Amino acid sequence: MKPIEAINDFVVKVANVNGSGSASANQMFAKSILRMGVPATPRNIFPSNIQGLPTWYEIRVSEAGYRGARGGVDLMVQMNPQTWNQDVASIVPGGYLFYDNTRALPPGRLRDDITVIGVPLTQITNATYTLARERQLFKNIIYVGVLSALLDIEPAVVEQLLAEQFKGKDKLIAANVQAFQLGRHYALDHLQCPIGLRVRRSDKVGDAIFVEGNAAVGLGMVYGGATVCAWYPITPSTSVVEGFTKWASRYRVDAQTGEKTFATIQAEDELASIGMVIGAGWNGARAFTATSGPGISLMQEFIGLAYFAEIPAVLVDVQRAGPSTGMPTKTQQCDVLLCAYASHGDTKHVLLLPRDANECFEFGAASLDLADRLQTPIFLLTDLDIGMNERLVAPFAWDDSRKLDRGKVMTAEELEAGRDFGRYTDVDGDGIPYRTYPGTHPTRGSFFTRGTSRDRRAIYTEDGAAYQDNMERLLRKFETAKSYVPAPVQKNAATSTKLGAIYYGSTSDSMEEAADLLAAEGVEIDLLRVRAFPFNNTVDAFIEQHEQVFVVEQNRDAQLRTLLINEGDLNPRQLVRILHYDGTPITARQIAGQIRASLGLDKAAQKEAAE
Amino acid sequence: MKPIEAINDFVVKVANVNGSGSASANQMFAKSILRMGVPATPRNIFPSNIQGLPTWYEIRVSEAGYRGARGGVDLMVQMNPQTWNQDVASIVPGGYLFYDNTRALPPGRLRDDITVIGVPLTQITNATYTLARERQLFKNIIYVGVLSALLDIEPAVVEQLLAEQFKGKDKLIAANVQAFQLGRHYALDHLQCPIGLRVRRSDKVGDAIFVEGNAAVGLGMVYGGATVCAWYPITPSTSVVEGFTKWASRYRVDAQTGEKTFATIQAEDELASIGMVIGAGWNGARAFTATSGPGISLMQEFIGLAYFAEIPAVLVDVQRAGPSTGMPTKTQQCDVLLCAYASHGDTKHVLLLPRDANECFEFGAASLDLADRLQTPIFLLTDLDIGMNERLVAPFAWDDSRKLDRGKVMTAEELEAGRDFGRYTDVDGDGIPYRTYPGTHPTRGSFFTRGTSRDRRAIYTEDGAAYQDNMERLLRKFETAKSYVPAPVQKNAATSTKLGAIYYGSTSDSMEEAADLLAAEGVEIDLLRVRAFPFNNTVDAFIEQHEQVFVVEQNRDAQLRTLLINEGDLNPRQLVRILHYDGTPITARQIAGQIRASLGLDKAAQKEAAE
Amino acid sequence: MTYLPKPKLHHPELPKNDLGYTRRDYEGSISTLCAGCGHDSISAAIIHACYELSLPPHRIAKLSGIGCSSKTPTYFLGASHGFNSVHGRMPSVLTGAAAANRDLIYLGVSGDGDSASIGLGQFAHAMRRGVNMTYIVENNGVYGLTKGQFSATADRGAKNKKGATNQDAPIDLISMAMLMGASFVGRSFSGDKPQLVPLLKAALAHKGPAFIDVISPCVTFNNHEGSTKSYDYVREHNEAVNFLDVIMSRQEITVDYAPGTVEVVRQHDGSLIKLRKKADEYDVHDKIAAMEYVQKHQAHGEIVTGLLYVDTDSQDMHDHLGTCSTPLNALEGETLVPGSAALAKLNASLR
Amino acid sequence: MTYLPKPKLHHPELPKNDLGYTRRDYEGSISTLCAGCGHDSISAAIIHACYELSLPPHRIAKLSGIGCSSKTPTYFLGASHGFNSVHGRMPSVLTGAAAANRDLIYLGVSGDGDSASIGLGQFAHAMRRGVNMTYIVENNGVYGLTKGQFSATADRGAKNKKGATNQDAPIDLISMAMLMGASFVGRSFSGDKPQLVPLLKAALAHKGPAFIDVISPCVTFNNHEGSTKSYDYVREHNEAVNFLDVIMSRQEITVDYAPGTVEVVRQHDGSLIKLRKKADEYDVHDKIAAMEYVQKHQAHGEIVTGLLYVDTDSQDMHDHLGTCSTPLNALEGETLVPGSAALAKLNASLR
Ligand SMILES: Cc1ncc(C[n+]2csc(CCOP(=O)(O)OP(=O)(O)O)c2C)c(N)n1
Ligand SMILES: Cc1ncc(C[n+]2csc(CCOP(=O)(O)OP(=O)(O)O)c2C)c(N)n1
Ligand code: SF4
Ligand code: SF4
Ligand SMILES: [Mg+2]
Ligand SMILES: [Mg+2]
Repeated sequence: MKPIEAINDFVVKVANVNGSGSASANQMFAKSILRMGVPATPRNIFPSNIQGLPTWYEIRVSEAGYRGARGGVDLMVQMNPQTWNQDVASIVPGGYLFYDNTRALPPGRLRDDITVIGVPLTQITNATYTLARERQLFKNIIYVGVLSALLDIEPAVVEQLLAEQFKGKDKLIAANVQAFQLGRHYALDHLQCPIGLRVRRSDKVGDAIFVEGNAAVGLGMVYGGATVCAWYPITPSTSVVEGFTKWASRYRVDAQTGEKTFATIQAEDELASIGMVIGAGWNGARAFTATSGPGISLMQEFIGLAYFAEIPAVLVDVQRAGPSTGMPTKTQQCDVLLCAYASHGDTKHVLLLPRDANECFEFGAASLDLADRLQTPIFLLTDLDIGMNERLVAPFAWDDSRKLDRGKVMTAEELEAGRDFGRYTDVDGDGIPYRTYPGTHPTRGSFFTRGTSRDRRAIYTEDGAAYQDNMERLLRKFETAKSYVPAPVQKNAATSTKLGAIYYGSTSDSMEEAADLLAAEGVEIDLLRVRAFPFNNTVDAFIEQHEQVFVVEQNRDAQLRTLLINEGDLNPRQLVRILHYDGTPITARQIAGQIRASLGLDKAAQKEAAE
Repeated sequence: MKPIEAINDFVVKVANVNGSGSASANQMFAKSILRMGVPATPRNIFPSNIQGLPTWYEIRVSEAGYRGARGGVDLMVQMNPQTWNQDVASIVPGGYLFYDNTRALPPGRLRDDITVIGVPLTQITNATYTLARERQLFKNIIYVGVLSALLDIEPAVVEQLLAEQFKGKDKLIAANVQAFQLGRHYALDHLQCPIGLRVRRSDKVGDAIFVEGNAAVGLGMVYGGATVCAWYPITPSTSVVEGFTKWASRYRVDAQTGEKTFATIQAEDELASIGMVIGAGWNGARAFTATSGPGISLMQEFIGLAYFAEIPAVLVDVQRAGPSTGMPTKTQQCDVLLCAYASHGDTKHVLLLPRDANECFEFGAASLDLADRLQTPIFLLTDLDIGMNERLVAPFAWDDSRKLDRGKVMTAEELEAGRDFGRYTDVDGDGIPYRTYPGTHPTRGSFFTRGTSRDRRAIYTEDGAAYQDNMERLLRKFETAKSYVPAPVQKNAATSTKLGAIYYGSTSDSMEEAADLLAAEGVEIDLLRVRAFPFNNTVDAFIEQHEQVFVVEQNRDAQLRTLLINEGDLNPRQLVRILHYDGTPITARQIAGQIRASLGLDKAAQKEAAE
Repeated sequence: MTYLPKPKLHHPELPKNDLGYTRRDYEGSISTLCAGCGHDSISAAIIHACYELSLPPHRIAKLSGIGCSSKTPTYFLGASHGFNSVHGRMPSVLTGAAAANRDLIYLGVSGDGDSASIGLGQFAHAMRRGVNMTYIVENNGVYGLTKGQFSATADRGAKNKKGATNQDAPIDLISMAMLMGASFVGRSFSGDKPQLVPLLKAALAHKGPAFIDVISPCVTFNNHEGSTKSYDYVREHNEAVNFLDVIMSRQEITVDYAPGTVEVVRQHDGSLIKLRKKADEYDVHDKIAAMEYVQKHQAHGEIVTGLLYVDTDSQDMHDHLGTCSTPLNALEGETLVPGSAALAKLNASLR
Repeated sequence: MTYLPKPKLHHPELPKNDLGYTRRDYEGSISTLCAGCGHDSISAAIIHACYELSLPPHRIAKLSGIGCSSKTPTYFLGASHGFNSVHGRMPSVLTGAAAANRDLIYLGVSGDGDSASIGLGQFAHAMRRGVNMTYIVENNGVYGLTKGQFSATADRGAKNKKGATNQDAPIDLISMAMLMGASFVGRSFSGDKPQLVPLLKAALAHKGPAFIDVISPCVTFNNHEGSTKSYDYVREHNEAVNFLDVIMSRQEITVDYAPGTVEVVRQHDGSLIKLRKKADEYDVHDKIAAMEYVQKHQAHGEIVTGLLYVDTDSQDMHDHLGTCSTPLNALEGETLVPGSAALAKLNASLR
């Protein structure tokens, strides 16, 4: 088997032990590729555990800019004996295995269709360092040194990264550079460098930034003017709040007094965190919470209250694999239906569906405007794949002329001037009534907020007609929402086609790559990326224009497809389910395989689709 | 306007004040009609309040046996000045108003197209009784006396009912009979009796029983072998548990020792009550809870656990008008979607949809078998209209040869004999695995239950293939459920037709009456009453056989229709929404009106439909 | 409930408080509770207290859960914004509201079912967090609105109307509040206006979480023999610890109380509470002793009332959070949005 | 965590208990917690206690919530059924399980986040209800599994790894358990096996809700300066109230303890607990005094450990409910279903 030769287009995967300090070494490795101008997309694969279990870091290097998971490993960096067998098996034929050969491996466990590169990492480390902690940390830097030699990464780039990371701590910089060079020189001296896989300086990164989706959501909330964040820790959403608090602490603390213009409150559970958000929203602050599936389940009753009493609230749901506790560290798009129709009784909610960290920032800020404008809960649905992985995305942008949209709020001046106020009166015909903040005016504009039915002036009533009038207005408001939420993005195929695909969120990268794959085979597909629910009317039009539309998503029950059919009264037979839900991110190959299979194009593809 | 003349076919409505003791008088009035062999269907209309607000008791007398609400009032018994205007307005032209004329009414408030019957009730009462409590209670019996004269109800029947009610308390019997006769004689002496509306002895009641749906559910749970009931009070479900506890206290307490074979535990909230049910189900007891919408919302996280960990549990949801606290004392069918897909992640749940108290009993008992058989949560979805109103239904029946179906439970003997046990292994191909009760065998059959993913032998794993394998088996199990749940009931029109109607639960009476109304106009409709979700395959067949199928339900968003389309991949355009959701029970006239409107048959109908 | 609404006209001779408001300006819409319900007396006491403190009604936010008790905010302070949220979760809603605007006065109204059963966790955590509020539980030992089931404060051995006996250990909300960190804790009885009104005034003037447990008999489901929350039972077992009154600091005149038995407590805003101790050794600043006192008397079937514990140095949630003095809901985009220049720098750091 | 599984073979010379089981028979699968985690020590103590009490492993049901602590039931008693439920809701699941089968021994395992934050209400209500169980909180003051946020038991002023300071009042679960009606309340430290094992044995033998708070340092997120739950801090501030041991009544031999300072407590099942009082006036039967003692020491920064309160006369939930002696889950249709004759009568009454 001939070893693979590839420049700027391969997959490296590092197998580590959780809690061994490999995370920052791996991040630096990925960043060194980016600094050479070559797009690289890392993914953390980690267990629901703190220390001692297997964890992986996978980097897809792709000059073409594909960011979706690819499948298969070209170079396996095997640092964890626990997972030896499965790791070795995952290498594609012709690939490479780099492992620590300090201790001899049991015989007969190596494949002969791969190139095996042994480095006595432990031995090198232990010969140089004596403190246990130093040994653990520097071993990681040493293998980065080896990798730089194997893959032809410029050492100056890595050294610069180290200098940035330990800025101000010169001793640490020197020590790390030393460890890096130790590994690098061992490789240059003892191994054939570089191997067939190489990083070559390019200019494909441009002004892109490298950032996690969760951090971007947190930043979006800062820019969107959130002042109250109430939350309860849950994987994979915790870093949304950490991000918010970090950026807010940077930008929103008075340098003199130390006073903060934000409050992050760790609640006792998710019922309390959404309750706080609703209380703050009712009282005129912009507030949000971040959680994952179990939290959304616990918030159901409160979500219904916010819908019916019309209180702005933003809920970030970083989805993970359900049902129940499921696989807390694996990714899925499985809360779509629950969020869209959350709570008992007739309800419909607005969902925002960002594709990456850039949209996480944008939609994060927008969600607060939408919540105030529509006076209703807004769900920002991301997932673990977007949220907890650093990804190369377009830089964040902000228009300084942009104003916070506080929606329809009647002021003390307006009330004083005698403007009529009826809390649930649809004065503008768009279903959105006016509200007042508590404490606005001594004698006018006060009202009682409740989850029970009431009339247009917020007076309690059990009258059926008043109830129905209100429920119909809420439908009208949902219709209005269509014109406020981010519109879908359409990308037509090169030639006219009767095939379409609808997709959203973290599926986007792989879907778009799959379209390229299929186009190369002559299968042209028009693409429509939906970015919000309720759907813009163009979605129905898109579907009507195509004979067959693939709806691609990462859950078992085709949840977005259900929404499409139900809200658009569409014929389900026109909408083909393309699903993947085993907790790993969907790949372009899987999508293309399932589409081929559905079109009857490829027998082999059917096997792949079932993978 | 000629006064209405009608025998055994009219609507009487009594307007009272909440907490004034009218409930039992009204019930006796309704029962007296039944005892004359004439079907009568009462409905309580009550506020979310304990004392002092308006309440109504409406009785539809219908020799034809129609049990749905009719709309309009033929005889208004006005006992509450608070609601005078709206009550007078609700009388149909030619109808009757009976009121307490002790105090003069303001002039100009009476209609001239109705017959007004004044009786100085307060004066009569106060002249006879001096204690405040006596005055309050007997006034109610006195108006029943008046009604008996006005409607030609046999006095012996009422006296017999009084004798039964106060059995053993002879003094009370005499006092009540006296009050009854006081009213009756006043009417006979001073008024023209009977009026145009009359009750005439008939034989249409047969062996039917008169009972509330909630009590019937409670009884069903006793017969189904429930041993643990954990609950939290909420209107309109509270009487389910009261019923269970009452019947269990009658049938399940050892006469000698006083020991109980059941436990009713009032939990601190709904999260705890479903938790207890799940704990008990896990431990091999048959357990249920009863709640309403807000409780279902709070139970979401736990429902997902029971689905994924496969633990039997029964949840009775007596639906009320949502969203949020909504209208707690009004009826709707608005939790269908939330229950069917409850909890985050991909889930599907079994729903049972009884039409009346008889099925409440039957499905109640069946739900416990199904939960054990399918090892999953079972939702028994009733509503306030079924649950909190006494209704004439077929008598309860029980086959003594019937055994409790405990499902697939591996015993100590089987384990001892070496039978292989893998908690999540699909040995029979129906998706249903075997389970063991905790404590079964010293060394075999123990396993760890969790909401996280695991393999077929219940060992924790984050492996995607094992996860997917399990999720697919759950789908298989849901498919299996179709053959266990109650099948739909089809009733074809007299002649072949391209029109069909699908309906369920408390809508059934009105739908079937509407079909009669329409048939009389030449519009023939085939009827399919669904009784469970997942739907039997005959449902899809029924829809395919018809060009247009009306889906009739009492919610805003056509929730059952969503389930039909989503699960059957049906064309939505074939399924026409017939909805009613203002909190009052749907009427035959409303359904017929909407169907006519949808068929373009009747301009006037469109107005009625929009009512 | 009174069916006929009271005339809306203000009597010209009604006395006015410092703000020029009459008592009527602190009323709400007509109560729909049962005639004689203890909760209505509490509403009256709240009206009284707010009037006497000259609080601007619209600067009070009144929040509640679900229950008969939780309905009462509709029946007082009609010019205030009110929020009847969901069952047992008022504390979190109030916490969020308080975070959003530190300048309003927060009044949380709850029932024993609402706070001791479904809401126990939220109740406890709001106390821990130091939310600046007055939290009142209208405690009748039953679920009034759902017709008379036992709540978690019902005493063991209490019988309900249907004759069932409560078997679970009762929750003493007073001890619980102290344990959780409330900085003002008192108890009273709905029928004891002379005690309740000053207690409410002191609580409203207190900075930090002020908790008041008000025994409030349910005339419909719990005012019968065997109930330890009935009027008669409470009257017999009520042992008032102290009397108190609030003097807003701007008045600076203390009421003429019998001397010798009076202790003066200085509140955060400088206002003073004067206490008349029942027992000489009672010290309202000693939490551990207070808990012991309450529980010892409880063990003897006695309900201790009065101001039981106060910490005049307590910090509130905003102190803990370090939030700015401007209410968060009043901050504008200029203050809140870092702008494009900051973003450009930030982008640069992410490359 | 230890990566290599221990050999499954039983050493032939391992000592056996009365049932013929060795210690290995009480073990579970290999722990995946961090090396040195206090929770693993607690698992070892549970194994030890169950072995010494000669409990049949399969007659124990072990239930937990979510968290590092809640994962531990996988690591002991492999022959028992276990249930890792949802976060904070183990108490209700255990209550239902206990209702279904009164004959098993129930062990509830939880963390401080699980029981004091999200689960506070369920924790409290399970105690009130008198559920017959041993409820252990593995208390580290942090959320281990979600990486080090403060839990509700973290002390005010504690600093976490990132340098943030906890501002909320801490929840003392011991006082809370006593207040809520637990009939056996103790506290220990994960590293103190001589104290913990007997305490566990006594709790397992106790009828009614037995609660044990075990301070259990999180080596990863909370064993650093400033944390009041770290090993060092606890060792310094640990004031053991008493020592105790359980003697199952069928043994009837008391261990040879130093006399004079020993108090013997008779448990429901006749088993005896011997107590060595630290302070002469300490009375394990006086709940109010116990609470005061715990809180007073706490106010001085001392953590009182040992058996702190026990009520040997307590009734459990089944006594309250009046359920039959046969476990409910063992009743057959013949017992449970009233049959058609009864139904015919009932129908007749409904006409
Ligand atoms: C989630 C939820 N569960 C149950 C209910 C039904 N419910 C309404 S009020 C109430 C109890 C109220 O008791 P309490 O707080 O003591 O108030 P009271 O009526 O006694 O003043 C209950 C159980 C509800 N509204 N919401
Ligand atoms: C509903 C829900 N919210 C949040 C989480 C995330 N979560 C898992 S464990 C945990 C905290 C555990 O803390 P603790 O009980 O103290 O256990 P420890 O890990 O410290 O032993 C949290 C918040 C969850 N699993 N479920
Ligand atoms: S039921 Fe009880 S608590 Fe409710 S309003 Fe009536 S008296 Fe008050
Ligand atoms: S994170 Fe802390 S609590 Fe969790 S296993 Fe590690 S040491 Fe134990
Ligand atoms: Mg109450
Ligand atoms: Mg912890």
